[in-house]
Amino acid sequence: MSITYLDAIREAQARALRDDPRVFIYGQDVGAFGGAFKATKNLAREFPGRVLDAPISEDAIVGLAVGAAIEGMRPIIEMQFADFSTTGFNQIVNQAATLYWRTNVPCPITLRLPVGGTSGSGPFHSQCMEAVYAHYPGLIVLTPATVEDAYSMLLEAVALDDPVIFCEHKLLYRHLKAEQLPGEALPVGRARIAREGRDLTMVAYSAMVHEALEAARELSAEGWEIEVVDLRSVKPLDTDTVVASVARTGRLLCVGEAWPWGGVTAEIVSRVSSEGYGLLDAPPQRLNARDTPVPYHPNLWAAHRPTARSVAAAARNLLRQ
Amino acid sequence: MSITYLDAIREAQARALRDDPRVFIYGQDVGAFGGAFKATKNLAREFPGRVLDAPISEDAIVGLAVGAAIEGMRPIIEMQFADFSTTGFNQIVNQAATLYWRTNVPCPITLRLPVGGTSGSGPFHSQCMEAVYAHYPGLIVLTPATVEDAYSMLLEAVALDDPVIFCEHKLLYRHLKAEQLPGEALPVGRARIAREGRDLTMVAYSAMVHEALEAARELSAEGWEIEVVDLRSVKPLDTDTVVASVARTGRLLCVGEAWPWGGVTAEIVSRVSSEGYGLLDAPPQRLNARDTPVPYHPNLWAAHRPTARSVAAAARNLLRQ
Amino acid sequence: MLQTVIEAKQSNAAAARDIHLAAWRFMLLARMLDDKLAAVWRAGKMHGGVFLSRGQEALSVSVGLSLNKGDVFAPLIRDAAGRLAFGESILDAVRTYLGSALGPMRGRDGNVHRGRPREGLLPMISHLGAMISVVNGVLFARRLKNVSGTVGAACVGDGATSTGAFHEALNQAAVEKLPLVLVVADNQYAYSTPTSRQFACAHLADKAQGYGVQGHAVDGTDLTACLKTVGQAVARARDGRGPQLVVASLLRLCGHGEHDDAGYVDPKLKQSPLGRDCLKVAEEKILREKWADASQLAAWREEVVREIEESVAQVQREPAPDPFAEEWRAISTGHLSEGHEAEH
Amino acid sequence: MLQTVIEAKQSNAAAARDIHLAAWRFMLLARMLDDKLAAVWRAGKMHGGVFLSRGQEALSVSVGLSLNKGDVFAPLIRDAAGRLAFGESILDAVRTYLGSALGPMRGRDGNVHRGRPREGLLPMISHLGAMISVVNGVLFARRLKNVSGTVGAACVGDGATSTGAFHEALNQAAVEKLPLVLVVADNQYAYSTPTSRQFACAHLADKAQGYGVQGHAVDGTDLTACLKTVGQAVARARDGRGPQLVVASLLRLCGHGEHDDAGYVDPKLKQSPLGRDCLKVAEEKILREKWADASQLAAWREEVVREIEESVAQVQREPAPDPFAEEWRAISTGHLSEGHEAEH
Ligand SMILES: Cc1ncc(C[n+]2csc(CCOP(=O)(O)OP(=O)(O)O)c2C)c(N)n1
Ligand SMILES: Cc1ncc(C[n+]2csc(CCOP(=O)(O)OP(=O)(O)O)c2C)c(N)n1
Ligand SMILES: [Mg+2]
Ligand SMILES: [Mg+2]
Repeated sequence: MSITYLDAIREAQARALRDDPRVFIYGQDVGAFGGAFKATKNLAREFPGRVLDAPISEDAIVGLAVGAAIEGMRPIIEMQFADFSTTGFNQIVNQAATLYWRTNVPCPITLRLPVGGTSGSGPFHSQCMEAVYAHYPGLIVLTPATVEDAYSMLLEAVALDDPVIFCEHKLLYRHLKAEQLPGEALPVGRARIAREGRDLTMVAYSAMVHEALEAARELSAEGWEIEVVDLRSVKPLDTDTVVASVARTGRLLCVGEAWPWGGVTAEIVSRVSSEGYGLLDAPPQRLNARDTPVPYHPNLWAAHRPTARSVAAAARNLLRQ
Repeated sequence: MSITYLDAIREAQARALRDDPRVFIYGQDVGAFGGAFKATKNLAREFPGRVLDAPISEDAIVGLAVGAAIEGMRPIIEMQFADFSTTGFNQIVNQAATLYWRTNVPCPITLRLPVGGTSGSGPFHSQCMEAVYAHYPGLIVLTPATVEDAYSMLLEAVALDDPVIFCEHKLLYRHLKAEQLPGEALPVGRARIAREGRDLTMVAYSAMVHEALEAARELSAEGWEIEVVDLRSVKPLDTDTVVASVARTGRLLCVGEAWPWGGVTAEIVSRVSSEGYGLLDAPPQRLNARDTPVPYHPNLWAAHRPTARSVAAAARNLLRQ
Repeated sequence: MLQTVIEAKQSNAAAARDIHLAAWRFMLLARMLDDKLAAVWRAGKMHGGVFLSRGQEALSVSVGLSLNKGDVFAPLIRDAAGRLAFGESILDAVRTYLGSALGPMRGRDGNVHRGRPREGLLPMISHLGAMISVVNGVLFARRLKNVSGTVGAACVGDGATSTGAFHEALNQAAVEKLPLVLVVADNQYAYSTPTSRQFACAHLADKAQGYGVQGHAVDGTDLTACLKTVGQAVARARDGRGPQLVVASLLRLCGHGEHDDAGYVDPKLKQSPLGRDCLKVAEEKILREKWADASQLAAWREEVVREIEESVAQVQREPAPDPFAEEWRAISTGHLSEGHEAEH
Repeated sequence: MLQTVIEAKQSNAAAARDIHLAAWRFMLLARMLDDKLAAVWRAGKMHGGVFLSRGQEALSVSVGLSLNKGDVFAPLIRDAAGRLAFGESILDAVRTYLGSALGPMRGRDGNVHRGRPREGLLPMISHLGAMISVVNGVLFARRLKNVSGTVGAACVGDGATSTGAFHEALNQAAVEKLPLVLVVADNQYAYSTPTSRQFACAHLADKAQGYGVQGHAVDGTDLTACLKTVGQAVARARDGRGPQLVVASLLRLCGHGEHDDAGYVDPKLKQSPLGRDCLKVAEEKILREKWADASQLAAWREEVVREIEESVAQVQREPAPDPFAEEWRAISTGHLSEGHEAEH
């Protein structure tokens, strides 16, 4: 058997629905149709009345989830694309994210956001919004990079008592495969050493973990041993694991698919420079997408985001310093 | 005569309306009423038909501005509070910010956002949203800290061919005074050395410049010479001025009123650590608001954001290292 | 037979008296509480704003009184009366305004941004229209849990009808046929903006048909009419007849907040029937119907004043929140909270 | 006198013939272009999606034909016909789909996300409902500039009526009394979601009254009806009678995109009058009225096919965007652009 990242997301939802009567799914076309990406395929049939099509009303969709959470439910909301969460933005950052702090009543909702670029998707079906949500207090932001994490972290997201922004990378949906669903898993909040090395630490998350790993393989042919840290969760950030890695390697390259101003790579570099002062043998580096909307044409798209090639090139530069 | 920060904003708008027939103002209660903060006082009378009340429709308000910009106008939009721009978020980050890149047609709109905390304003009338907007390509984000900058930068914002997020700090509105409106001014994109020093660089923007300056004065009594950099513009960021200052002082403390994850302070520390590697004699430090919504009660509010006292304390710590 | 009719009439009359008196008392309480809070604010003893309900008490109280325990209520800025009638204590109001650590918002949020979600009173966020879909969510959850017979009410102003949130939520409720009662207080202004700059339909109740919901129009200055119309709307929702849109016409008899002198209000409106003070109208009716006499009302007034004075005095002695004792944490999962922020 | 009536009738008849023939040709062009693009997509020569207009050409072309040069048009996904009728070239469409560097979007944006704002054709962003207020903005600006007599049209689907953006923009247009024609293609589905899960009003045109605008309902499968209704709505808007809401009933005769087999479409709907193919209906009318004969139509069809094949062949030879030559800059003010991002 082989299970894709997308299967894992579907299976996690099926299990959540099965194990917990408080769980329901709400989002555009998630019902009989099974979702734009088929992440809820057959769930409406398996769990009648608990997987419901929503109107094209992101604001009201999130608002409804918050109300249901107040009433003790654990809604899973599918945004058709992360990019469309902007029209539900207010309810996410001002309603869901503030409820617990204001009232002491927890807000256990999971917002599934299909993120990231795929070739030909263009400016409005490609965005990575983790940095925007992580900036707001009251939200947990997860960015699984593997089939196993897609499964275990989604289950954990649903079980958590807080609003979780669950960023699923569309490029990984069908492309990434595993033999089986995981039994045990690292908990949310802990980063993972995806590859061990001693010459340089690459910090990445979501689809960029795979570009980093490929770059590391490429560089290993040149004799370099690259350590790759998969953040898994961008809020909270597991700074300890990153700093410990940098302590071993002395070099830091942070890779993100989001835009360059601010974001995860800035936060990581900033924390390592501060908390890991003196550990670095060379300037910390970042590699992000370019500071423009995500382009449509494959040539432009491939040049807009970091790739194994550009990650390897940046790492080579850094290793030379 | 004495001119407040708020007067400066009003005067800049009056001058823009006077000098350029393409300028108009649109926002809730900006007409006869003169705006929630009186930033458009009398303008509807002075410029009939060009200062218009909008319905409570932030999405449509911004959308209208983009359409008018396409048609060659230069709208100034007042959001009643920055916090309410979340319901116009989609039009700002996906419509206004992408227009030029997608079509080569510029989008000269100025979005005035009253930002920042004042005592008793609570979670939804106190937010600082500069980091969120700066993350998006296609937007310019300005954060004036002085009466002079409020005036000159607002005029420049209106003249610029791009969408500008103009963050006006509510605490400065009536509190900050100058003798006269400036003749010449630093251009947008250039930071300002607000106070010279050689022991430590404090980087701040908006209201935090004043907390930093007060902390610097306090520390000068203890013999320390603190340099304070007022960023003025957070996107673009004038990294050169900051790095040059750190080259002189060897120590960096970044102060922001926004939330701790990501944001301006992360971006600054990240850039200085990278571009100014080796210049730092101690770990770079950040001081931000706490990672919760902005509290209502004055006691909590004062403990939520950095203040001269906490800035000075952080600086003392850093000077000791 | 005749006897039964007379008895029914009598008991109807008694019921009418009782509900009017109860309503009037809550309206008065709301009015006096507002006045007191405004006075505290003017004395500089409170930060932030004070938002008054003057002129809107009849409508608001009707919502609060029409709801049962177990129902859900999302009041807005001008619902002091409805809150009290729904069961909110004076202390909750005063504590939230003064930021008492003992209040439901613990000083973290203030003034009208208060509630007890677990008791069905949703604490508004400021963004207009945003609470409606949250009420939908509670009702939706109840349906999923097979809890029936409860109703959700959300109150908004004329200005809030222009928000996308209002539209999405009312449509959502209509599609789901939720027992939502959406009450619009058309008080002629949104802050300073007159309705002519806010909408172009003849009457806001005209919106109902476009959502496929039942619309109700009512004179918001007339307590009797409000009790009847809101009561019917709530009953219909409870009956499973889907969302109800109630639009009341009235005039805000105060500024947007205590800081606003409302100089922009058209004097003609003040002279018009919309400008009647619903509290006075109700009082006159009570006296006319002889449901109570002037001395009784005066006694109640004294009682109300005492209650309020006592509450304010008590809260003023209560501890303010202590930033050092405060748990600065926005998520409930303690071990996932980032503790890297500095102390100020 | 009689002579004038006959002449007028004749010229009316001639005008009817001319407009139907023009419309039919654009509809056919749109249909064939869609088919060609779908074929290119299926051949794997195009990334992203292809969104077809099948079944919506009659409505769409009526919008395009009712507008004049100088008017503003914000088409949505299924407006291939309206775009062509408004003056968009086949090349613009093909270039945008194939990402040609020479197209109006220069490979930066693709497929239906195209336009030329300076020529009144607004390039949609994906977020549904978001273009309506942009049209308002253009019209608002014209009023400020004392330009009169122009109209703006925005097209959306039934699903988009649930967005806050739709509501805010239509209300805004009503308050400002802008010459906006808002055309809703109620094609029974939003992606897979049937209208029963999207709205609860009897007819989407029922929304008009709640905004204080004029509503129009039309059979979207009938070209003659569409031309008439949309034409009237545009004329009314141009006359200064404020926003017009046109709701056409029809059925999407294809998937949401070429990737979608539309298996969820109710067969009963396909059999119903809604399921008629507007292109066939128009063709039958043309033949019935003897405005053209079958051989003429066939000749046009050949012409259309040739035009499309030539355009596609031409664009396939055109340069793709070159990432090294690309100006990676999202703002127009060059010296304020941050150039710190790395090259990939
Ligand atoms: C989305 C949003 N935009 C702007 C505001 C600022 N604001 C607060 S109250 C108000 C006017 C509200 O008018 P209305 O809905 O008629 O209620 P009323 O105050 O008249 O009771 C405005 C514009 C807000 N709270 N939310
Ligand atoms: C705000 C927003 N949410 C979700 C989507 C994803 N989406 C794209 S098209 C579509 C269905 C649109 O249905 P409708 O408006 O009826 O137009 P149709 O496709 O039927 O022509 C959806 C949900 C979107 N584009 N924008
Ligand atoms: Mg009002
Ligand atoms: Mg549709």
